[in-house]
Amino acid sequence: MSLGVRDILNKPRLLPGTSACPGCPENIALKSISMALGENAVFIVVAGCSSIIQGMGPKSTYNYPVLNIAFAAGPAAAAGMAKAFKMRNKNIKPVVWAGDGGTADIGFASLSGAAERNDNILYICVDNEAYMNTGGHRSGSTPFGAKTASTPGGKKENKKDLPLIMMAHHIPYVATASVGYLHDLMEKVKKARSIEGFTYIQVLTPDPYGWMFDPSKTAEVGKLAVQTCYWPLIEYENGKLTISQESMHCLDRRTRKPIDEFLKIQGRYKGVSPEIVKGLEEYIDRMWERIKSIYEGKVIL
Amino acid sequence: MKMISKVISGNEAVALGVKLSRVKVIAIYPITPQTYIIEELAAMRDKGELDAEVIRVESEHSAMAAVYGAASAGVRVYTATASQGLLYMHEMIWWVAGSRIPIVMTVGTRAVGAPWNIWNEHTDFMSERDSGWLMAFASTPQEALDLTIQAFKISEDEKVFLPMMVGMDGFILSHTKTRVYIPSQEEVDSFLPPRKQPYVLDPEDPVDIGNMFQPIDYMKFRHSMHLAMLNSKEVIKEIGKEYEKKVVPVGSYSSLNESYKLDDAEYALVSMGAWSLDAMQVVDELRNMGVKIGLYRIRYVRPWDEEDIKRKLGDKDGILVLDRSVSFGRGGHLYLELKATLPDVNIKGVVTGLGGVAINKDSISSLTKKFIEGKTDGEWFYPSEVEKVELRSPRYIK
Amino acid sequence: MLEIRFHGRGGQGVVTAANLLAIAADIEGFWSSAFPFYGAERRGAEIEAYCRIDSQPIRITSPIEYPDYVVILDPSLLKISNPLKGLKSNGVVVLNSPSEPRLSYTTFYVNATQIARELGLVKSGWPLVNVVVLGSLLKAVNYISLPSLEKAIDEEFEGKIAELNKKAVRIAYEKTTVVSPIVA
Amino acid sequence: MSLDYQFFPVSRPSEGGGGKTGNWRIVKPVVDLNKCIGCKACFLWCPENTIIPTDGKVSINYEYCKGCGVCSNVCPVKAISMVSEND
Repeated sequence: MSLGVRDILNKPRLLPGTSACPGCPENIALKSISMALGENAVFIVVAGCSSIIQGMGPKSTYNYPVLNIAFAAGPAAAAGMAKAFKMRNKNIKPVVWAGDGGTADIGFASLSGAAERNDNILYICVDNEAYMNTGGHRSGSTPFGAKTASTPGGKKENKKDLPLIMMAHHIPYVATASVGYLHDLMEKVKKARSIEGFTYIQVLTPDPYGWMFDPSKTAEVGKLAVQTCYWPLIEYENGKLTISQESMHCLDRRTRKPIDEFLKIQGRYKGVSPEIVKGLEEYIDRMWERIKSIYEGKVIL
Repeated sequence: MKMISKVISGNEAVALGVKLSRVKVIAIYPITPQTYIIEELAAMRDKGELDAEVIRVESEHSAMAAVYGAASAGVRVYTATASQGLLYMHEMIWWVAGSRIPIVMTVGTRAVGAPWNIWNEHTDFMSERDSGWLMAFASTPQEALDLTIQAFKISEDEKVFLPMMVGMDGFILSHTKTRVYIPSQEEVDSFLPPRKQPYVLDPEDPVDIGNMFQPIDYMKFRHSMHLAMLNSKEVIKEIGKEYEKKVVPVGSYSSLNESYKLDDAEYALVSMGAWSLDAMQVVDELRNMGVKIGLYRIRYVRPWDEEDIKRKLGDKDGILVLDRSVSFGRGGHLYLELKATLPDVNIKGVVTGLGGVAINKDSISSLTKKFIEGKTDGEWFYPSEVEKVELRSPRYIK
Repeated sequence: MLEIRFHGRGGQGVVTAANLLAIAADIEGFWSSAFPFYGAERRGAEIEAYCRIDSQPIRITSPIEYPDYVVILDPSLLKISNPLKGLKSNGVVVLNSPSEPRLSYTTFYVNATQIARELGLVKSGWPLVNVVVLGSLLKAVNYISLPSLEKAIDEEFEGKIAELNKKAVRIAYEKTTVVSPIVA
Repeated sequence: MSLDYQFFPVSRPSEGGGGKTGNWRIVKPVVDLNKCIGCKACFLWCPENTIIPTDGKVSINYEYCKGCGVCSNVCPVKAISMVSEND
């Protein structure tokens, strides 16, 4: 695959000089997504790192119309906004920008409500697998065994399967992406934007400070998550699941990279016990069994 | 021109007011006793009488978020709630006020649990008085309609740019059907200009609403809200006068609050909401008995018309404040406000009518007489027949 | 001021009856107000609703404790509670009853259940007696005419239901019997 | 009535909302233009949008570059080296 920017050549609408930590994966995601979206977008940013990343008023480094909003309110605000633009005959699909805490936990009712109503929204969940803005506390999207500020002994429960939950809402489009694979992410954003109704993309955004790795490795960790099949790249469109090229090898256990390669680079899994590694491997196996069943049409959602 | 009148409830009157105000996005979520405002609006929408989008949200928090999102995109919006719903919205209510986006909401007032209670009181409404919303309270279905239409114009005034809620006693007003004069669309259009707001989300001219600011800026924003609230008093009066002239000339909106037979009064009753009508009746009856008494009806909790209260009530020998809400251990909210406004006047407060306890004219009359005789020392009042009832509540037993 | 209190069961249309009377009174040029006492009750439970009629705007908002008229949609309520509570000594009862009642008040009665059934005014298995009984009430209250009530019915209902109710009201008006108070 | 008291919590898109973030840097990326093949991977992955495609290759906006080193790692030909600011 060429590393050229191909046909996605909109100017990035993230302005330099943000308040993000160096190597921030959310910034990488926002920048690429803005290149895919182009000009005609409005962002609703729920509480999280991105509330701060924009910078200090009266300046904002997000070169979009932005509505900042309380933690649990993003999808509902976007729903209202979508209707308002419709009443004003403007073809704008509001974009909700939320972290995994805002998606899996506190904002879940609002997310589910807007999805069930199939409001015309593009929902982006930037999943760094914890409440990073407060100092890295476990969320419903934190994986098994990960050490966080509120689970210093490692999380005891598995990561919530948000993409599957969203598929069960029968919305027209669900996809996952990773900041390790930006072309894939941009293609998915372009597609989601063109579809009428509720579209959901969950982007894995490995956080150097919460996951404890060298910030220069952000893209690599994003790639390793996919290569070890910890994070699947999939699309679910009109009831049909497809697996992105980067994840096809995960269908067969034997072609998966060992999970250890993903874990050893992160401080949150430092000194991890073999039981936890085994637990994560089982989690990955079960996840891919599910994905495979849906992919092969054995399970219809 | 002959005005059209109909016998309708407070809820129906409000729904008509919303429709006449050309609202474009409405978020609806059911909670007694406001539910049939939103049912009416949904029905109007489905019949094609209302050119608006109706969003059936999954919670009150989302209801306020949805109208906030829509309003920030530049259209007139509306929602309604009560009780637990208002409390669930609380976070968004503050968020909206801080962002200075005009929004109008109705609160069909109702008690707050636990225990469950669906009946009228004002505690839910009064619990939002520090949020930065303008807060008016109706005493009749007519006033609920009038204030709803005025609320859009007031909140969208450039001197104000704050959201506004209109309270209405749950059941007592929301469900009471009585004659209401309904303005024509032309009359309302001549009064209410197209939507105005300080900024709109638009890709052609991007703004970022509500990102982080330095402490000094934040404090300036808060100060600005404070001044806008103070300046809204003049705006409310001007708009009230214009409303009387152009829309429904049956109410009196040239002042924030209503004064009844206060000029030569030695004593005054202070109240808010539907029971103020009963209190007026009491004033008439006591005047017939030679007691010089009047009524001051609070219509606006925010802004608080300090100057008018000082002018109208500052010289009274005694003031009795009736409250349908309480700050535990301190007393009724209106009483506390009055006391802060007139520290040197003899003011007593009575908390009563909570959780739907019916307070009739006779109760208000006996309370007032006791007060004038100097027997009331600030208290909780139970109607006479209730005192005889053995409370069925369990008591704490060691 | 005339104060009328309605008693019935949840699902019988007690609230609508009070509303219709208020609308009819308004059409006659009076001021009126109508409201229910809402409990957490459901279908079958006792419900009260109130209607006040006056020649000037009404300033009383509390439930009616000492009514001039009591309208009872379901005669069984007389046995299980006290709908006549507070009724003024010269007050009047309007009752849906299949047989002649024996009450210590002047009573206007009609078999509204039968009228509703015969006309097919039935909803979810229950005869809709609320509007029917208003026909009897009009016989007792002189201030409001049948045409005004019919107009009110047209405002509240549409099509066949409106026609049936208007028919029912006329039948009830004609069939209503007055019974003098039983002196104890 | 003067409207001078009205202040609103609204911002405009602008560089440097987080300050002059170039000051955060302890190492800085230096591009070897002889090695650079113009693939734009560094531009794509730069979290700060401080790498700008220029004349078929790239240049760096040092005013805001935080020196995270992501660009150096994603470069397929290792044309970007991270150099200490103290050197």
